[in-house]
Amino acid sequence: MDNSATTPVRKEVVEEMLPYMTENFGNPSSIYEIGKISKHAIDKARKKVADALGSEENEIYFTSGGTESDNWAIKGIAFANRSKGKHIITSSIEHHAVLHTCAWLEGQGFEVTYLPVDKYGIVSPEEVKKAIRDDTILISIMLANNEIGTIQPVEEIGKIAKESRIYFHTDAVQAIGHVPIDVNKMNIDLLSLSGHKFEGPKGCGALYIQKGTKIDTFLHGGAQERKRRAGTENVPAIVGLGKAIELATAEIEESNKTLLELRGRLVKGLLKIPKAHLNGHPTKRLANNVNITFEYIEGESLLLLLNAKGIFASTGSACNSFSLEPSHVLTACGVPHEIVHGSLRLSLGRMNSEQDVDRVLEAVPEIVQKLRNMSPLTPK
Amino acid sequence: MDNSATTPVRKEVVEEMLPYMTENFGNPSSIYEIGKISKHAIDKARKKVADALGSEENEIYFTSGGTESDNWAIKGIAFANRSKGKHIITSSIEHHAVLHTCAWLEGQGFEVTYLPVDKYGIVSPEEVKKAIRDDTILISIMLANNEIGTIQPVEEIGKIAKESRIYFHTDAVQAIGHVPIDVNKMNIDLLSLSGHKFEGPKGCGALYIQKGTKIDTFLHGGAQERKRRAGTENVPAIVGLGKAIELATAEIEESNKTLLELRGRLVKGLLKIPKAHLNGHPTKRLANNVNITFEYIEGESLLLLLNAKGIFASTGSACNSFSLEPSHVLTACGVPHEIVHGSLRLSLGRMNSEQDVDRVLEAVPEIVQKLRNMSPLTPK
Amino acid sequence: MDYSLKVMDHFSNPRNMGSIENSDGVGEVGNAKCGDIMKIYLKVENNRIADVKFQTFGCGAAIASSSMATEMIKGKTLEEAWKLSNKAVAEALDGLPPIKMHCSMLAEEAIHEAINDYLKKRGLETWDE
Amino acid sequence: MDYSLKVMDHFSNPRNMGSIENSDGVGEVGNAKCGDIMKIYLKVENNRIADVKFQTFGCGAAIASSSMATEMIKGKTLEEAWKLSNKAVAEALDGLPPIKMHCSMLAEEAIHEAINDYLKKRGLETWDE
Ligand SMILES: Cc1ncc(COP(=O)(O)O)c(C=O)c1O
Ligand SMILES: Cc1ncc(COP(=O)(O)O)c(C=O)c1O
Ligand code: FES
Ligand code: FES
Repeated sequence: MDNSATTPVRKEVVEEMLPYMTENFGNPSSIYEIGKISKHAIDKARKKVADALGSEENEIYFTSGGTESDNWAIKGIAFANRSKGKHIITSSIEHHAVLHTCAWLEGQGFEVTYLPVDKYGIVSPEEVKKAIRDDTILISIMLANNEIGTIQPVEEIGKIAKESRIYFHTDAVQAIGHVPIDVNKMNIDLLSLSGHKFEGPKGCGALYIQKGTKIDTFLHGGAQERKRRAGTENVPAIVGLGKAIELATAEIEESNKTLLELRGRLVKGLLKIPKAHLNGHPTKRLANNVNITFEYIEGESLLLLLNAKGIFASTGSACNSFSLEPSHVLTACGVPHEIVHGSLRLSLGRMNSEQDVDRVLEAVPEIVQKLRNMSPLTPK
Repeated sequence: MDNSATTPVRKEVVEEMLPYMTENFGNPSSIYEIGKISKHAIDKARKKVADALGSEENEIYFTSGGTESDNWAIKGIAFANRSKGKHIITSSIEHHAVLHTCAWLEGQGFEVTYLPVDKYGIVSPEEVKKAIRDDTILISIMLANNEIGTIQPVEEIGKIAKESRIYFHTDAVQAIGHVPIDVNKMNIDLLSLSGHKFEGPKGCGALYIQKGTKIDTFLHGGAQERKRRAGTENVPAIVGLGKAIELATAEIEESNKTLLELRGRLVKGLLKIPKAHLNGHPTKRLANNVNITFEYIEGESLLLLLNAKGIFASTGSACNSFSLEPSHVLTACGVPHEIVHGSLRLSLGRMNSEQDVDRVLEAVPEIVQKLRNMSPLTPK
Repeated sequence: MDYSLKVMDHFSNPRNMGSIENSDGVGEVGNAKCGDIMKIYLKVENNRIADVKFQTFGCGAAIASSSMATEMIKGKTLEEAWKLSNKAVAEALDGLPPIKMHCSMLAEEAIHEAINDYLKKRGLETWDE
Repeated sequence: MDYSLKVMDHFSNPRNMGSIENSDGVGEVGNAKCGDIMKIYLKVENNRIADVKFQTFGCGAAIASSSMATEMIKGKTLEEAWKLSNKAVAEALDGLPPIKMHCSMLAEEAIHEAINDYLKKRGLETWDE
């Protein structure tokens, strides 16, 4: 139940990809037949991504993943519009691909405002408005958060950005296949997505760039992607991403219905455990996301014990991160330090059933009890 | 015969990759079993790349391809060493991934010297030495050229860089599997490679960064690749790249022997056509590279007619490029404009046989004759 | 390049390829963009193009444009031939990739040059674009 | 995390887990790096550790270290127990991932605290690191 980290590649997707790994191996920039087959395959995939976002095909650029899309969007806008201004607005609960990029830009002379969020992890459009300066060139607010699943009022923020003629980027990596998207209606100028989050391949993502946007190239080199993103196209992965987004988008409604039921059952069951709290917003959240804190225990040990029972999850505990810092997202939501430690994220996928949920509901209370018995923090 | 553009993924490589697309799909940064399998697979691949370069494992970073590796190496060194200096030395026949990156950096206040080459496309180490300034921070000279196959005196240039305490980067994208590499012996600090040029997967490459090198992160985000290159690891592709470089390196000697014979036959046959000239160096060149100019004709039409006979090649003609500029490599070698137009690159691969060569030798003279009949430049 | 079947046909089997001895007008133009060259030979009878040949050093699109353009002006009056636009040539070829539109310009320009060469040889005033 | 089998064993089946009523010494320390907490309870008889229990709020490595460290000092003299280093605990666990070495420090420090607590209660001078 860790589908927000990565998903397996869907069988239908692998099947579409395979021929492009061996037979149809041409370089799409080549003149000849084999290259043409690759080029058509890429164009088809581009159309599918465009359809999923309500954009035009020539506004879609393939990248190596969500991280590159975020880096490109933010650095590309920053460097291209430096003469206009040096101020960027983002939120304190963005993915590190956004936050670390902004931090690096601060080292290059840019200034960044990291907006706070309320206890549900929601960015207030009012705060966005207030943060705008004369030299603001970019607002980057994610569509849905990867830890607590909170869905931001992106349409409103987009409107504010538009009115102030500031570029608006949204990291939609977690949203694809869960939240219906229309870049025009939502006033989005740039949008990042990543294939492996919706049963597509790893190492492939896309950036939507609205026509007319002033943005620097990020990967310089050959003339691929209409001269804006160099590098020999990863044809099989692009084909796979196209197929995956097509399937994921077509199934949003149906899948959300199932997921919401499973999520409801899961949350209800887990909240029966005493001293358990739901993180994030009760309703404005991804249908597949559950994030719960159990007081007095630490997340890594919880994960390990779940793992032993074949249940995969994730946590915001400091102990489970390379930096030994607790989740910046939960911290930003005002969750106290000790309590962040005991957070558990379960993210449901298409493959999960009611039985899976019940297995979790059986395992977690036992494990929580075991760890609480071990903890010096547990009240007698 | 266009193996320098891209190669099909080798069967053994696809077989190694497949399980990581479906069953072993874990996110290698995860704590749990499935993630561990991915992590071990990546470590194994990293070892294979390190072995192929004579480096240590923790000096290898996986990227999305040769373009990203080149961009990272050059921008990463430039930004991290800006306080030391702003001057970069490269050559005029580098791949666009290097040249366009340098051009962008010029826009950011850096200064770049583009060294000339001799008529064989060779950079003189003397010229490198002369170009060094007090504020030079990076020398980037490719190991082997993608158009004319010329192999540079990288070891000597590396030595000069080392003596002057300047970082030395080499684009080895075309060299892997053809030229034996030892980064220590060759005094290389940074080296770029790309999987799909040696029968590995597209969308995956690597950058070797010598321990202790001061370089900025290029893709900011998660803590992957020891916090230096963010983005969910493209596990199947990394596994495939590892396998492919292992095979390619093991077979260098044998493969070069076969290729040299085929190349000899091809060059000899093609030079029988009147007014045909070999571009690049007669011996200091990749064993798989043939680049020949036929006076009075234009390359795109040559390619199209070859294509109709099932022969795939490439050309330096302006008409076949998106920019309508003729090959910067051939131009830098002093080949006159009209003659650049008539260039033909054939790059041999493991799959090519003597029969393939003979098929080319039968087709080309006829086609050249046909086009010469059509050309107003052909002398009566 | 995404060439239409018609382009490929005219490119592979070019019509009117070659030169005319004792032609009545010759036009040779170079392409500013890519450096390619086209030469058109005219045989004129009664103000009509009785015969036309071309020589081209250029890409597939340039060769196909030469072939198509010569077909299109054969038998036409000089005035009609003058009016042939590169767009009409491209359309007759079922379109050209955007980056290859300039190649069809070669044909239009070479025809204009050839007609003016004919007019000049006759001592007539040349025409303007 | 790449935990050894021994870590996983001690983590899944921790030895000496719990508290001691009327203990002779208690040490509680927090980890500066990650904020985790460990508490050690000692029962001392004739300068020897007759019994020891732990409570830990921390990661797998912290729990396994607590379990292993308490096993290692049980029955030892206070001087011997004082000398137990976090490195020895980690080694006894067949190693810890580098980023997890600090977790074993919790055990060393909690034991020191508990011993000093015992000494203090006895009116003795406490020991220094
Ligand atoms: C010499 C050289 N460098 C860099 C590249 C870029 O590699 P990729 O297209 O895999 O990003 C190529 C291939 O196109 C190349 O030949
Ligand atoms: C919200 C968000 N943004 C960006 C990323 C980065 O995507 P990738 O790892 O595919 O580069 C992720 C996933 O890790 C994510 O969840
Ligand atoms: S106790 Fe926190 S990381 Fe081990
Ligand atoms: S004639 Fe040169 S591009 Fe067509």
